[in-house]
Amino acid sequence: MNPAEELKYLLPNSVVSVGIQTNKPLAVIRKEDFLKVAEKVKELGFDSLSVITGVDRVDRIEVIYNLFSYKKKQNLALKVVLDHRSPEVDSVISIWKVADWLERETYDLVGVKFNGHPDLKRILLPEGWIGHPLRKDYDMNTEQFVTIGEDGEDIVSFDGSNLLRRK
Amino acid sequence: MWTGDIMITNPNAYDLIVAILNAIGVYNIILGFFENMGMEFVLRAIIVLVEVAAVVAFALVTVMFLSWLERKMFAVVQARYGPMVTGPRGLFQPIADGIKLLGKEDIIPATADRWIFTIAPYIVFVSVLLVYIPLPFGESLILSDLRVGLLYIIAISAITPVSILLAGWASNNKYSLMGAIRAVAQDISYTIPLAITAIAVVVFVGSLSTVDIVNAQQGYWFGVIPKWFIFLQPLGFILFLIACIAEMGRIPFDFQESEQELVAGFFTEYSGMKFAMFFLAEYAHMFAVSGIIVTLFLGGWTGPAIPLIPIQITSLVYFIIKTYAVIFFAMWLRDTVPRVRIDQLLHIGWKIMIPLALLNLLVAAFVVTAGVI
Amino acid sequence: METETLLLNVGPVHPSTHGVLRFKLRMDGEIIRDCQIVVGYLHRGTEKFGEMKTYLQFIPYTDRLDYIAAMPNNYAFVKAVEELAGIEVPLRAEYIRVLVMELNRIINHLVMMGSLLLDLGGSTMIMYGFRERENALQLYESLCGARMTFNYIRPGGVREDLPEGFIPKLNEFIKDMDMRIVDYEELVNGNEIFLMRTKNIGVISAEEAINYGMTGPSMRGSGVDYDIRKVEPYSIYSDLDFKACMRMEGDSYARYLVRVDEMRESLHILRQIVDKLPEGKTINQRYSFAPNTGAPSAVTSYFPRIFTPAEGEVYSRIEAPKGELGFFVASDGTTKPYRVKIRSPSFCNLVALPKMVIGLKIPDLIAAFGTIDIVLGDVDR
Amino acid sequence: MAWISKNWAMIGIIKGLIVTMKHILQIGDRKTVTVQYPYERMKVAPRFRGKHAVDEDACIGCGICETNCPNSTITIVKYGTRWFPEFNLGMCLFCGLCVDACPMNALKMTGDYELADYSRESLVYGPERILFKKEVSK
Repeated sequence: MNPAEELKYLLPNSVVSVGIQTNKPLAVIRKEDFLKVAEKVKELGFDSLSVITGVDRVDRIEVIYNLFSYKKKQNLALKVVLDHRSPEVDSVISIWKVADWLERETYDLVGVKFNGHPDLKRILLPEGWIGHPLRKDYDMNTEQFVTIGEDGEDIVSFDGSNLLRRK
Repeated sequence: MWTGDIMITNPNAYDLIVAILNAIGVYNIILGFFENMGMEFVLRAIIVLVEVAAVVAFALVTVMFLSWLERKMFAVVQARYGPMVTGPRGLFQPIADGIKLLGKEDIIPATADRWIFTIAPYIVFVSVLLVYIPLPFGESLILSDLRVGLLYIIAISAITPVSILLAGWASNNKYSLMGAIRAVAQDISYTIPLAITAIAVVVFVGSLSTVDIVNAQQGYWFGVIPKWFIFLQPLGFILFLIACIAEMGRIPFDFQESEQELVAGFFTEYSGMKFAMFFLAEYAHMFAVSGIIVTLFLGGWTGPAIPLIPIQITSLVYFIIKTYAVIFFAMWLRDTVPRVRIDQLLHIGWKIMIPLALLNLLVAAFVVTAGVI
Repeated sequence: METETLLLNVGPVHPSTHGVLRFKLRMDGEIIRDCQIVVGYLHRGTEKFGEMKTYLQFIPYTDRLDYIAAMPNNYAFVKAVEELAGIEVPLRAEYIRVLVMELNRIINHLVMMGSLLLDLGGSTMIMYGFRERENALQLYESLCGARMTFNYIRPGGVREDLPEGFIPKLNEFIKDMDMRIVDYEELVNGNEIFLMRTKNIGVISAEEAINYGMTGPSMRGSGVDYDIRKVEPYSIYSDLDFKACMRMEGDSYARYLVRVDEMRESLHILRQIVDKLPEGKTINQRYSFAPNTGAPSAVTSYFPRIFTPAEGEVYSRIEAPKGELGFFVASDGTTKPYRVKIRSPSFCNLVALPKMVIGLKIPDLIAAFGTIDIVLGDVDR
Repeated sequence: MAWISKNWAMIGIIKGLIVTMKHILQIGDRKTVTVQYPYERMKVAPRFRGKHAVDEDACIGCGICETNCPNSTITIVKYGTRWFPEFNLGMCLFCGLCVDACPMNALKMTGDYELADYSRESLVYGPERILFKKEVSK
């Protein structure tokens, strides 16, 4: 029994379906129960969170968590399917500390809101950037101009007027 | 020469110049000329100015050579060539750098304290040059043989941290301030072992005059070993060397700069000529401190006399060779080791070096009092 | 005494942040009370590029992630694509891939040692490291024509076969490195000042290292016996004899030593590869194209193929010199990936840095940061 | 810090000093390795990927290099009576995909790596600067 099936057996209501991500077991989780499942998964020995990936599937947004167990040397992928208009999921920062930056990155580039994250702000792009670039509907033709303001804040504009802040 | 009330017995550079002029046979003529005008002091002033100019010129040439040597040596250690283009093997690189620095814009930050910011580099440079006064370059090649020469050197060295603090504070930059505070902490904690180990030498000599210290190291034990204080006080020498490297502010103790932590330490905001002043001061200080090490522990300008060559010249050569040996060691060490941490530096200074220096002094005093030597 | 905390910005432009990284430090005198890391100054949108380029065109962009060691980046992406499309790779190509990746591991660790020592103030080591790195880069130059941005590994194999005289030069390099590593160890390992600066600095326990997502040599310095090359052997690593280097202490010195040991192991692997290197093709031409080396008459067999893997998604990871490098590739059956996500080791290792340095001093921050070994191209992507 | 009392001899530093001294005296294989760059140059490998060169006789102006270029470096322009690629080297990744893709084996990359210039416009290498004629082998 692979870990995804084990998880399905343990939490039949929370796990929607079980599948395969090429060569890794994959479990699709109901987004309401995600935090609970994550805690269970940690108990099962999956102590390392490799990566959080947000994928914009146009009609929905999928967030994929790739986990690894140092004890059992097993892989597991968790997938949550979110609403495209308001993608929200519980933060797992309390379980895996590395989720801090990974969730911020996913928020930054894909626009998934992680409930319960203490400091959910942009990480790679400047604060105030408009749009989430890895969304499929992101407007690639609009230029945005970024400068650092007097107090160290990032200032973003569409027309570049902020570039001439010193007269 | 005007020396206050203290009578000087050791000949100094003033006497040397007078002697040379006498030898040529012009001194009395010139003296007569000035005496006729009733302005004998003008002649004295001129001779003193000549001495000062000679020392400043020597310092500047040394600085240039040292900065070239430092780079070249750094390069050789790292399997590189170093400066090669300007002049033979890049020997004129410091001149090119000097011209470049002169041509740079002199930037004063808007929030800096203008006056202190401007004056600090000059204080550093002057205080370093003042150290050269009681430094015996050779037999009678000394600007002024002060009775309190060693005390004077240590006292003048204490001006440097003040000016560094001024520079760091006036820059109004956090890095500069931290660099300055570190430099001051370092200088204070290393001046103490420096002074105590120097006192151990003074205990042997019985005089603070640098010339007396050198004279005390003339001669040989058993006909072979030179009577240098390094053999009498190896521990003292090591402590003094470490303290001096800290005084010079070089890796492993270059806290005033500590480039990788504080960008450039207290001279982060300096540019152009003011930066050049710090640069000059650093290398001039390096030479001066190495000269002090040589004077105190390595026999100063003493060495086997060579017939037919005047002792003034041979002694100068000996002194310079020894000084460059010390500088070589400092550069070699710099190329090898990383920097210690500031609290570790203070720890070494206060908890290890000062007790050992005191122990060294105690042993020296005991040896002298018991009359072993 | 009541004192005010000092807000100190280290970076984005600072001698020892290895690029454009910014620490927002809240200092109590010299002691760090709070450390926030600001990244993103080098963000180039590589993941977005992945969606806009074909599979083959994206490979040059992976070179620009971790530009110190670009070959594993190439390989990680190619491995993901190969797993997604089920491409078979000739054995010789696999050997060459491992060869170039292990060579890159040595380069990376040389640069890391050099820059760590430079950060600590000892400026000689970096030049020694770069001297040997130059030899390795010349090997790369003769192999694929580029020194840092290789674009060498292709889906289905490698771009070109080894050039003439590569193996003798490689043997020379290995022999040279054996002697040089002894030099490095004498210069650095026992140096008392280096020990003072790195021992018990930036300590992180094994559990915390795992929880903070540290991987690679940085984590093995904390005593986690874990190496993807061992745990999930990919390519030909299962045929090779090597061990995952590990230290128990979890401080900066342990992380440094792990890298020195890994250089030795990599040399050991290189020697085995030189012995075992099989003959044969270097690329599976059904899926990819290699440079046209034949006469113009032979062009038809080299006509480029449009490469479209089946719909699906894959997350594949390798042991890059800096840690676990993973590529998530989702395909929708077209010529371009639907989504490329890069799990870069530098990014995740950096999360643990504030945990390590709070309560220490700025010089310790520099020491701990140097041993985590990040490249900003890899952090910001 | 306590361990420093055990390390009075500073063996490690002395070892390091010996290593650097070996380099100063160039004992063993520790000689100077750098070159005086503008005056002497290192030989580049035959496979070096520098500035492009297009074989005037072989190129058919098909544009396959243009479609294969990841960074839109190449545009096909008319030169004389025929069509040739034009390279904007300011955008070039020097990845070599165009060389690999060329069906006529007309493209190659030379060992010319000194491509710095004063303006962006001068980095656009038109056919007049990259064409070469292959010597006919007898």
